Amino acid sequence: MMSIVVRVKQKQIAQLISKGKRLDGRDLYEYRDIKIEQGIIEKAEGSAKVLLGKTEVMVGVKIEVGQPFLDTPNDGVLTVNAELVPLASPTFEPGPPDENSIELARVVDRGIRESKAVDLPKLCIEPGKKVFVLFVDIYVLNHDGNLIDASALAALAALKNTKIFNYEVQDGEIKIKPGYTPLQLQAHPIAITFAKINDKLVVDPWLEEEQVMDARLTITTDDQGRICAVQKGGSGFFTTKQIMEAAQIAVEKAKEIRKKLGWVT
Amino acid sequence: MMSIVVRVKQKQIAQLISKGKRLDGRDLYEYRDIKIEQGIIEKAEGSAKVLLGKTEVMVGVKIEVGQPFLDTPNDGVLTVNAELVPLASPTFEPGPPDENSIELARVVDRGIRESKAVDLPKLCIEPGKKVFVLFVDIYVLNHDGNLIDASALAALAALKNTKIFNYEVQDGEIKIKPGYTPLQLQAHPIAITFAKINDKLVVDPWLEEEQVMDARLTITTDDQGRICAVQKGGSGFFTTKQIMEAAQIAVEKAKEIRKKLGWVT
Amino acid sequence: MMSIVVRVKQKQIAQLISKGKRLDGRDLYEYRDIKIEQGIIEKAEGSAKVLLGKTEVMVGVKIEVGQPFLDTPNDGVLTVNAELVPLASPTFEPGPPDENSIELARVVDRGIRESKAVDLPKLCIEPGKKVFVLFVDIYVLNHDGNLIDASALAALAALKNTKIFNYEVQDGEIKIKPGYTPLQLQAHPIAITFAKINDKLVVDPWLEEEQVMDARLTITTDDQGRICAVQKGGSGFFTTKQIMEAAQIAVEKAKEIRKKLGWVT
Amino acid sequence: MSQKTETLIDKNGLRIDGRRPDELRPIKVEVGVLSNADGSAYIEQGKNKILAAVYGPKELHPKHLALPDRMVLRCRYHMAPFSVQERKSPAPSRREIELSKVVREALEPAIFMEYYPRTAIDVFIEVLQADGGTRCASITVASLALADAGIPMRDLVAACSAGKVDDTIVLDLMDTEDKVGSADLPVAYMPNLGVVTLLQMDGILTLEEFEKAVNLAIDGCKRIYAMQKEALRAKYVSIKESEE
Amino acid sequence: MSQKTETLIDKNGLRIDGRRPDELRPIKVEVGVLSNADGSAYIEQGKNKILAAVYGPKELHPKHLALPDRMVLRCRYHMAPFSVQERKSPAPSRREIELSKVVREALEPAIFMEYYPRTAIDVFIEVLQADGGTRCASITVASLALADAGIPMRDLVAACSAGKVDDTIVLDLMDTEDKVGSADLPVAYMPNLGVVTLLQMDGILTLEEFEKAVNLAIDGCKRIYAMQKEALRAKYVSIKESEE
Amino acid sequence: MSQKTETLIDKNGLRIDGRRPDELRPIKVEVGVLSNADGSAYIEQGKNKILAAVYGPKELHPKHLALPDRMVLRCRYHMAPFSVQERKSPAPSRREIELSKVVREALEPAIFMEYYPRTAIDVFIEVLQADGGTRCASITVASLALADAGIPMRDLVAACSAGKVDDTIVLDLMDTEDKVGSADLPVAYMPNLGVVTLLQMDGILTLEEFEKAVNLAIDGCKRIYAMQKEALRAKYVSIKESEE
Repeated sequence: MMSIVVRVKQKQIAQLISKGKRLDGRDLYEYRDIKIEQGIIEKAEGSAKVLLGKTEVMVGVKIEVGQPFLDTPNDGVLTVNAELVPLASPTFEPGPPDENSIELARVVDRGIRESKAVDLPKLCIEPGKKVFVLFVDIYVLNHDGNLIDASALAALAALKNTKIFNYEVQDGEIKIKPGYTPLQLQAHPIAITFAKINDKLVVDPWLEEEQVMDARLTITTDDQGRICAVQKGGSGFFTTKQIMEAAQIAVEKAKEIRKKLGWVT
Repeated sequence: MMSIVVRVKQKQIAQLISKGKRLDGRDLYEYRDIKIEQGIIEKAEGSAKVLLGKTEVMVGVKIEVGQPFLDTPNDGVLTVNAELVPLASPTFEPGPPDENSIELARVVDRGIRESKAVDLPKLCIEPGKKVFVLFVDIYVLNHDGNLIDASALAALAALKNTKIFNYEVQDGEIKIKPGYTPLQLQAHPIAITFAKINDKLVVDPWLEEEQVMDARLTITTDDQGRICAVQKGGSGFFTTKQIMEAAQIAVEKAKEIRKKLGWVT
Repeated sequence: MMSIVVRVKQKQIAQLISKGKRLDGRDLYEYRDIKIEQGIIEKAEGSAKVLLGKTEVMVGVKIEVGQPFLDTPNDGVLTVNAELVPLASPTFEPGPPDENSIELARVVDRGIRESKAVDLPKLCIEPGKKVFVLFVDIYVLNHDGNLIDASALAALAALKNTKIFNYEVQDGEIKIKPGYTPLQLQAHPIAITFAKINDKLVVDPWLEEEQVMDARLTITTDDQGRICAVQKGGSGFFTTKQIMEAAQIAVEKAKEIRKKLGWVT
Repeated sequence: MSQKTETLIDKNGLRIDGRRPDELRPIKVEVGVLSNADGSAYIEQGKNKILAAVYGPKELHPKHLALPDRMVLRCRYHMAPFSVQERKSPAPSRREIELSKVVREALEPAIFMEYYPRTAIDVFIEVLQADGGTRCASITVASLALADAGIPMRDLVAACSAGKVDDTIVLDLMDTEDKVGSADLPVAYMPNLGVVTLLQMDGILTLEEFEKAVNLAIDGCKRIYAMQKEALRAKYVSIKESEE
Repeated sequence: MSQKTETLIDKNGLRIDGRRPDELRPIKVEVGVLSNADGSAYIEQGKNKILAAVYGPKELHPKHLALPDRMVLRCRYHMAPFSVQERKSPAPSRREIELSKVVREALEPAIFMEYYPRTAIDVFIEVLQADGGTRCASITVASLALADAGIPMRDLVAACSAGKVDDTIVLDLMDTEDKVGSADLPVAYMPNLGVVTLLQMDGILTLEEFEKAVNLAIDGCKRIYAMQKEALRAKYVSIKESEE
Repeated sequence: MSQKTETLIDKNGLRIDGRRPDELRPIKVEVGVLSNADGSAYIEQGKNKILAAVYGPKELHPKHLALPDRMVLRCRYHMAPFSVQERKSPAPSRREIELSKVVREALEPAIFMEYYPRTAIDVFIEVLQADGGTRCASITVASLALADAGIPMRDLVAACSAGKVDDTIVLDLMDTEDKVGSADLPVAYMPNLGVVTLLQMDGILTLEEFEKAVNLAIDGCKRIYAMQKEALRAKYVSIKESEE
């Protein structure tokens, strides 16, 4: 439902955008500041906190030994989970994951999985029996818009920060050896999200823009500029032209971000 | 709660029934048309769809290898589950099974189990360790009354259509061999449901009759005309005379249905 | 929320207490009558029913063979669970355990665990693999106040009544031998609960007192008069002086109860 | 109902607990046993130990569930975790959900539902120990709790099962007979009105055996009905006495 | 999307089920198949078998969820336990919850949501058998069920996936192509308005391949749209005939 | 509390992290750290890292839960899956449910509950990393978030645990001391009023040790109280500065 306040703001935001401007002063294709801190949760195997403007997302990576899936006996297991904890926004409720947190987790998961950022076969300990299970837990701490891009960045930063204890297998038992080995990432999938407002596209929508947008489009690309995940959201639509335009911008923006963060393979 | 419309209809239905007639033109002990299609879900080990008038029920049988129950180490496992999916009726809600779907599944289960229609010891692979687990999933697609009888027929038809892959056990491992073996049924339990309306019994009540009935009585009999399951439902009662009358009619009606369907052992 | 009736009663109870009297005639530090019946559930390995005034609590102990926790491979497992079943009070709702039943179970659990009443290492069958699991199920049948003390007494009485089948381990399999061995308790932790009403402490509050109390304090002590568990409840507070006073009274009262029940180690 | 060939009836025609085929287990009923409930009762039937409590009539939340012309009867049949051989999880099982429904439908015909429109009555049944035939004993005891709560009723509902063990039709099956026997048929009955309010059966019975079992169960119900009335009278008398 | 090196396209350029790269699977659609729903439809696309039903517009409970200026569209995508190779638990999986959301958001742009303020429409989708591309087939069939229910719509929504198998961009992936192929891109489209209402992708595609796949998928949508209209016409004609 | 005979106090009387028995861990508190919440605060105490947010006073749904004469305080203590050694499932554990209750009851005496009848205040606590004593740190930080939200309070609540390790009464137990030590006693305190609002204990303490531990914990609370006030002052000053 749109309140009158929102309608007024929508008009204002739309008018600005039609002039190529935004309420917070950014250009249409400009990201908010990105700040990344890694290794802040010492008890996790990997962790990172991302600030995208005022949007704040923390990701912790925990590693356990478990069983592989039946259809991929030689691969480790990657599990992405997201919690929209209620301190992050008055619109988040305590309780089991809703469709928004599930979509968030699955979109981040697809980017990592399809780009093969994590070398899952390397996480196999004993084929069909024992593998490493990576739990990537996304924890949204403050919601000021564009949770997908912030979460994807935080998940990647946490995985880059992840280390696995050294071990050897003796008679089917895992023996832990001294030291750790960093998890080497094979790709840096970057999600770029567009909001369509008054038939114009902007990147990295913040909360006020999300409240008035017609639809959302996220395009994740890998280091070679190939698309590895796409997700349309919201109750509006896109033209083919808008989609192709967004895809091209996504490739460029992702390259920019990768460069700025020094994430190059 | 009975709305005024329902009260008027109740009066009309009751008056007709006291003259031996029904709103849809049937005799008191007459079933609606039964149409059965088998094998429609190719990915299931067995399947069938039953149309009982406009009531439509689909059943799929899936087979997995699992563990036997502790107290029956030499028997396969039979599991009957029912879902009243919300597309079938405006009165069905999405969510976990409620008392109606649980009762439906348990009544169908009892008919199959007590008549020993499925030879459970034959589904044992390794006593105490590995057995076949049969999942019989009842899926109600359109609710126009008498779900029990339609579901019991659909479950039986799906089981008659079920085939198990050939296998041999080598060193405790199951090795699949080419070909399939049909699941042979040992009995054809047929559920016959009565509605009591204005102190008269009718068989196979349709939706309008169910809305005004006082109570429901289901009697399931096997090929030898023996009773193998009974369930009274609804907030009314029956006299002993009505019960015995129903039991006799149930035996006859079940015989008729078995004959019409060609289901004879 | 306090209704007007409750406010009036609160005033009355408070006035009495300031004169050292209580609505049901007891002294401030006087318990209601304690009646204990043991062994009433023949199918449980141990059982007891406690009447504390009109408060009625039943506890059943069931024993199963299971796995130890990873961090205590040589200890049996003790599990305390409480159900506030809705027949016990108009304020109890059916459904999964709420914060009140969880707090109740955990406070009783802590008393037993910290006093080492049950010798957990003795319940180990095979270190790291098989241990006895004790399920202590608290079942509140009538709620007339002070559920914690009544439940702690009932749990202890049921454990004192518990017997474990004799067994020997042959090739990793448990073989049951004839006869039973009683579970020997090593301590008798007694919970003493105080209500603070109008800045005065009373022990063993009954329902009317609980409805008007400011806060609750439970102090559990062992046979040597040492404190082994404390729990403050309710939305009020205590002074340090009140806490120390309560601790001393708790030690005395527990000694009295242990003596009255003949529970001495 | 499995059909292991154990002998459940000995050469003297007696059952494993020494009863004759048409004999009830020892039954003890008591009314008004809980102080908080509006009505309550307790039953021991063999080793079954069951408590029932009634709360109501009372307001219904959420209100849109209330009925304008009658009350809503709600019923929960629940087993204590320690009531059976293997510990039962506290979450309601499918069996408990079905039994809650059939027990409610067995009690409903006895109640003048139209007396208190827009209200609800809750019947809570707690099986503290189970020994076969708990649904019948639950109906028997819940019916007393309803009467104790002063709910206007057409009649008490008494319930009892009959069944078949070793080719013999027997009354009031205990746990082993229920599990090893070849048929179990629980019946609830209102003796004054002569009508059956619960009827279930699993097992295998010929039409003739079925009729015999129904009649034997009803006979059991009538005997239990006498005990129900006696229990109510006992409470009524004790109240009168304490009033004098 | 794994990348096992199986051959999904043979030397004649045909796919494992004999189709050309730009060929749809056989599709059968039928409208008005359920008697209780306000609107309903059924689709078979390859081995996919999917039913959709629409209930509404109707009142919303609890009322504080109703919107003062538009209706609420609710959507449940659900799979039968027997619809897939390994039995699926009846509880909704994370995948089903995500698909319920994206399917709803694909249908919403087609509906005049402001026509019935304060009401709700329920779309229930049941996948009876799944064979790849169920979300697209679900949108296609749900859109027909909405039309059958008389919900005012801007256009029908048709949906179809394209993807990449063995370096070839192909249309309407079936199960094996979806699992073994290297990209899957489902699209929903309103042909009259020329806009995309669902777009997802997983796999790896260059920008050029992506554009080609989007266009191929839209081409598939247009062909499916023709079948949707034909199915509505068939029902309309049969109603008119039965009225005459 | 197990009683393994490890040495937690060395020959110099220092603890495993080098602290004296009556020494707090390093504590860092910050107020107003989240932009969406009405009030928020962050604490680091040893390796504990905990965020608290307050929303409210606000309307309560469903309305029949509202109180006519006071507000309702709701509190959720929750741990991130990555906050502990073994990954924690996101579903609330029994421990989290109990702690949510005792933390709420520790905060409630500080709040003028009657100021906003019919409303609710939500306190959300997220433990990002746990290192022993999280319930005390949670109360400390939640109390600051309440003050930051402008909720009228009698006093700040400060919390700290004392306990016994190696026969010594020590202040502010960290994880290992909590697990291996022989008693843990968390206390919450309102220094201005001199009253205890949370008191729990598990382990074994004589009466004398108990008194000593209570007093040591209260002493810790007072020192933490000073840091709380300083953190509020820091925020107040920084606001004033930015306003000038």
